[in-house]
Amino acid sequence: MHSLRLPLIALATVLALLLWCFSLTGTAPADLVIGNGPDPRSLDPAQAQSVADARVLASLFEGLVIPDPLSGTPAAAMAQHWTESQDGLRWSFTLRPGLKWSDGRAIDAPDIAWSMLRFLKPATGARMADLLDAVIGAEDCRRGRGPASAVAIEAPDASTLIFRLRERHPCFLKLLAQFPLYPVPRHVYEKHGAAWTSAQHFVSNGPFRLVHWRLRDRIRVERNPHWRDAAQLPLGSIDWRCIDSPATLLNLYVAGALDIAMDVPLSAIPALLASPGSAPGSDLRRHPRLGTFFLRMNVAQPGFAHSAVRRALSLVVDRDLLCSQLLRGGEEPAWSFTPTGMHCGALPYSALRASPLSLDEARAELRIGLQAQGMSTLPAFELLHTTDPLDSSVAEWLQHRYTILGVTCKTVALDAQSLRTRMADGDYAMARSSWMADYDDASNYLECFESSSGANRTGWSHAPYDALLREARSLAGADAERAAKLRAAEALLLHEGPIVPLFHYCSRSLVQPYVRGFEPNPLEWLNPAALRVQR
Amino acid sequence: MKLCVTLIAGCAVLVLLTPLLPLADSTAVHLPRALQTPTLDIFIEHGEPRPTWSGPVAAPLATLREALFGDAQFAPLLGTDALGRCLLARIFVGARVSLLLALVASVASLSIGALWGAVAGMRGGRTDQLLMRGADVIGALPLIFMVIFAVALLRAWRGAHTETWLDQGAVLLCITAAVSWIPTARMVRAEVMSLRNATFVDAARIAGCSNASILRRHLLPNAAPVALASWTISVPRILVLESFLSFLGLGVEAPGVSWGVLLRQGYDALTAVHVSWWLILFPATALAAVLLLLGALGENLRIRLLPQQARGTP
Amino acid sequence: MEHLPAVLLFVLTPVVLLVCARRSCSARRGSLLRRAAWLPLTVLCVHALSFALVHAVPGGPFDDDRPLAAETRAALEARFGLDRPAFEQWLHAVSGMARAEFGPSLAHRDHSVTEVLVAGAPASLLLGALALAWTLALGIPFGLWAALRRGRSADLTISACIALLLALPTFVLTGLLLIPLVFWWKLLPAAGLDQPSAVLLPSLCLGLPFAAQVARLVRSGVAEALQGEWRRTLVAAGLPERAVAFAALRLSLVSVVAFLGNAAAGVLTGSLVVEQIFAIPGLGAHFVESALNRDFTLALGMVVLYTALAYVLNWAADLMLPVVDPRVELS
Amino acid sequence: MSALLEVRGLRLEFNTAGRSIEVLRGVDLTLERGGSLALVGESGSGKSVTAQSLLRLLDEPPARITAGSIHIAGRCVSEGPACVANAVRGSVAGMVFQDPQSALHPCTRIGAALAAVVRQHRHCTWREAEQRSLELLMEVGLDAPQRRVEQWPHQLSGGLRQRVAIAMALAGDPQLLIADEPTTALDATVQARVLGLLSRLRAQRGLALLLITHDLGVVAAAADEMAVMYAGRIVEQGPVREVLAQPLHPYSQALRQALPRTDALPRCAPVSLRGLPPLPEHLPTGCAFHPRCSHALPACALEVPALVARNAQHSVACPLEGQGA
Repeated sequence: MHSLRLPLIALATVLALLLWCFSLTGTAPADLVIGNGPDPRSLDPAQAQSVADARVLASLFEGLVIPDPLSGTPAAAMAQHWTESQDGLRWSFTLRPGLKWSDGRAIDAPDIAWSMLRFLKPATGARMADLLDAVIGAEDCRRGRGPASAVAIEAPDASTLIFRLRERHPCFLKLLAQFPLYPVPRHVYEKHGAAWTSAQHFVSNGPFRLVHWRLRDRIRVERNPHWRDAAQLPLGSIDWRCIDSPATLLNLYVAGALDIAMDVPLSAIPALLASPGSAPGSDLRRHPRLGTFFLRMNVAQPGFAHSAVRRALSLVVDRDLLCSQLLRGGEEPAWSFTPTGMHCGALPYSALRASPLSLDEARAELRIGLQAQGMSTLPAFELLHTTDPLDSSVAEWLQHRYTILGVTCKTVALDAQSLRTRMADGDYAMARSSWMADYDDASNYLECFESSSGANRTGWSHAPYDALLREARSLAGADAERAAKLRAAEALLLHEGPIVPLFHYCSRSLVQPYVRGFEPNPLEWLNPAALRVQR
Repeated sequence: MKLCVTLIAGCAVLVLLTPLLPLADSTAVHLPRALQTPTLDIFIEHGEPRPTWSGPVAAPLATLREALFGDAQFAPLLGTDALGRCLLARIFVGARVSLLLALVASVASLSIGALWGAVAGMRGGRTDQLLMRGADVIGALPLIFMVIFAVALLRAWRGAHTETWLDQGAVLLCITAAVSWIPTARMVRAEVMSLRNATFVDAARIAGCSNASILRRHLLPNAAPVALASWTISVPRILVLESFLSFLGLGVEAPGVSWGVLLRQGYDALTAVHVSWWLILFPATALAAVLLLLGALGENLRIRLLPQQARGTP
Repeated sequence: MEHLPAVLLFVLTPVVLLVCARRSCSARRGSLLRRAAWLPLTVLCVHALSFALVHAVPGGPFDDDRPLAAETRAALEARFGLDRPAFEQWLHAVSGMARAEFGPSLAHRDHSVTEVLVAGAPASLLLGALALAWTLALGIPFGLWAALRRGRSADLTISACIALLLALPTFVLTGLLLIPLVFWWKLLPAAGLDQPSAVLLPSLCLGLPFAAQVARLVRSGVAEALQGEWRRTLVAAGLPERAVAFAALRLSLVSVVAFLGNAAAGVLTGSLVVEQIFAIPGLGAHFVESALNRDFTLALGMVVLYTALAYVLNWAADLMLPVVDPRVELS
Repeated sequence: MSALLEVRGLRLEFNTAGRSIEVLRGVDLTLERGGSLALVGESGSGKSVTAQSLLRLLDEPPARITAGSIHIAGRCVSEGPACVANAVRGSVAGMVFQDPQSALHPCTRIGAALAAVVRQHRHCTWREAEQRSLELLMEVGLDAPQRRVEQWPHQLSGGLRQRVAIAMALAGDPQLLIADEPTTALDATVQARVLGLLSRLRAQRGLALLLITHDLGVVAAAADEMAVMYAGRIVEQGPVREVLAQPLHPYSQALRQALPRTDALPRCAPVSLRGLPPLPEHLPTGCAFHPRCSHALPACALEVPALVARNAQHSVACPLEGQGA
């Protein structure tokens, strides 16, 4: 019988292994399951990256203020109230009494100040460290040129936080609502260092606290009993499902595994719209987003130096056709760079719309531009895009459109990293790009194409444009005048600029009818504390 | 066997003569009819854009097509994809890419493998040890992962250097050829070794033939069947590798079309609310049919060319 | 001192094992030791090669839509040790590997590579083990059935299915099964790993091509085994058909076990695709992603893990051979 | 009470590639309980086919019994599907084959192989079956059976393997042992020992033995009666002593002469039979032996001679009935 011993041991091992694996398949469902997006890059607010990351963070943390999706102006969160000095250079926040971390420890103002300084330090490697540049000493600190003690963020007592700005900022409050500025628990950070984000150490101050995070599967959060409003919180737990593919989100939603799907594949939209009366078609919620899909043109490339050529390439593209026929997901044709629904300070900002060119006009513009450069035809160029299916389809569609203008372009699919590298190196002629608003202000958009901006990457430098933006900044507080300047700058950008805005994104989500408190909004912001289930 | 050869030849002819067929333009985006289900209603359509063909063979054929069919063309019999492009036309165009790539890459891998194996087998001794140990090490690597890295690397490199000869086809070709020559090398080496020690080679050597003439007169003709048999096996393998890479988004890239790309796009379009089964079924059928035929052909050839081996190995 | 475990593992252990292998009198133990010695060497080779490949790829892990300030980038690079010379980085990585530490993942910054691997392993293992279970559970009975009914309709049907399945790559087969079973008849969940039934289809898709291969091996193996003289002895001794068939199966298992090593490696590769299609939280998807995201550390960890796994599985299959067939001596 | 083995007019053909070839053309055999019969003939004469057809071991198709009957211990084996023979296989009749090299399953330990057969025939536990296997191995003369049961077939020598094969054939306690050239593949000393074992088993168990061989020496050593087969028919049957001393059929005479004789004068060399045995698909008409027969009459080419009893035990199928000798 001993010939059987080895196989038996092997069999037993395999069985044990299988049991262990199976034990991982069944997890009790949370009160609400939200199909989100890919895994967050990090739960450290300074490291998080995407809108999807921000949603998860919003359930775990809260800032001094939180964005109110409906009004567009931030609402009180950790801060009970705040005052702005007459000249707009000194902001003083008073914290709510009795704020606590999720481990029960009290939060005081020095904690928050420390957290802001940590965010600024180069060693943290915060992606959006320039958010606080308006604060005195912040830029020097994040560039490693000045000490953290020189940054003008002060906590004179346990419940007061004071920011002093070097210049007036048009939307400082909106900045403070950004997720990278969520407070980080100093006591945990100092104990565990970079490992503070692991599930067993994780401490936060938001409505929910982290239970576990299984990569590529889910992040489970449950009600934080120490949160200021914990008693009023309708949900006991939320599962953030980490799923990259919108098609999978839809399939899971249809199968009833998700209560909210935060994205819907474009290809399914027509089918969903075709059945508006019944699920899942009736669950589709669409809302314009503050995000623009556009093409960058490299002005250093042969033929692209003259604005007439760029104008022709931009304004001949029929965005209406693109949106109505190719995308069909509710995207809005982009005749301006800033999306509609944008604000300028507290005022709504309505961008100037460029007017499309007819084919003949476009040909004429092209000819003028080329003649000015001593060329007869535009050399064939490459249109770089990512391997994302939507990107590829848009690129293929554009390639087809440009042949009508007599321009040859070759589409080249690259992975996102390569595309970024080539754009950063200026090694491209035309490339797909997108910009998502960090906060709801037109300046957040238009400042991308200032000569000095790192987001420019087109080689386009236009003194009048820079001047207009500078003037707009100096007008902080006077929203109407500022909006006028911004509108003028935008008109310049559309006429001279190196971009082809194609469409403004649209958020698409599927929400089960029994889910309440889901308010579609331009920032794709989700207030987890407001969500509830009413069956 | 005869049936198999006929069918493969038929496929090849069909693929070669694609420009002659009244197919729709495989790149023509026609959004209003996106994701149209397969139809049997209309066979001929007029007034659609016609595909453009370039190249020494394709262009005259396309002209001939103009003369034969004018602007008549097949309706999207197999349905359309998410951009309203005719799947039938795309399968044909994809076949050209997939099959050509598999063919060229397999010839390349055959030459590498045959050379490697022949040198190892002829020289014997330390050279043989070195070469075959090298092949073993390469064979021990998790090749598919190396391939993924290499493709990402080469693509990034290509991304960084605009004007190079290294287009996506060349990248795929190099990679697939580079990872698929090892079995060929092993088979050729074994054959050459057994031949080298065969009596008739000894006889030739005693008769005073030079090494070169032995190689030319005796070894090559006798090793050729082995090489040919291994080649027929490597074609479908490379075809699968190509479609696998394209499927992962690492092979042929849109707007390029290969069967792997078509399948990838099929999966991308497939959702619970709109089950576009044809986008997966038809490319899959095409791929499976060709693989089946090539597999059967390979098996037949192996039995014919290497009767002594055919029984032993499964 | 930092490099001591690495030296121990990658230099001393193979040398000692190889010397022992040379000295050992039993051929079996010798080959066992030699195999064991080659494992760290293979892993080291693969690691070096992948390290070179990964670092040759332009674009770093910190490129972003929003360009980072130079100081921030420098700080991040210092944090992840990317500012050091490549050779030093490699040495560091190797000595980390010897302690089963691959450092923090660059794309999943809250997790170390080891954590990522451990988190993904259960799902992948479950999938792989089930796929192998399907492979054997379908391949052996059908192969046996076909062999016993050789030339009759059952055999022809099974042989046709085998040929078809062998021609279908995993990702093609998955689509063909997914559409009817999940989308039309809604029998099985489309994605995830929430209920046990969710692993059925992915593992089936993964296992079927290998099951076909096994069925083919069993079919020809049993048919060949039944030609053996021993069969008459058993029949004449009055053993029933069933016992004879099992005895024949026993003989054909040699080739099946020899194939299982390959199959296990194939399952690892195939899970890449299946996990992607079914959104299974396994390891497979990290592979392509880490290469594309320039997540150097995770990519290296994956390569090392997969190499070692493939090696060990192949080795295990070889070790199983003498158990199945006593005539086989390890060589 | 009927004989243990009774074969009457057995005809058997092979159907391959659309052609049918008749290899047994009316075989008659009788073996009493405890008796021993040797079936003798050249290769291709149909002895092995006869032996295998007794237990229906031939693959059907291509083999097919077209006429005649086989009764073993009163049970009809020839009618119906091959599995009807299951009733007698092992339990009534055991069989040993020529090549001990391949006669044992290579991947089963000796003990397990024997125990499986034991368990097939008596309802007992594995432990009892193992115990019985040890006894059987002892009975066939294996030393240290405790060690042997753990061994694999490839670890045993040819003679030992043949003994194991005999033990397997005996595991069901049969009354009849069919031994198909049991000693051909063994060297001379081992051959003698195996034959001794067979005789001993016959004596101890009261076994009947059907011995198939081409070796008249083996016949003389191990059998009481013999039947001479030629081209699918029995041409002569009788007590070994009588047939060997006074063969009646010209074929038997030729076989007898082909045997080297130890008692003969040195110059009386063995005379080999001229010609080759006929192929079953090209059988001559009439007596199949007539083209090779030195005494053939014209009538021999026309008519198939019937087996005629010469005396109570001895019968022959030749019109000359030994007169030609």
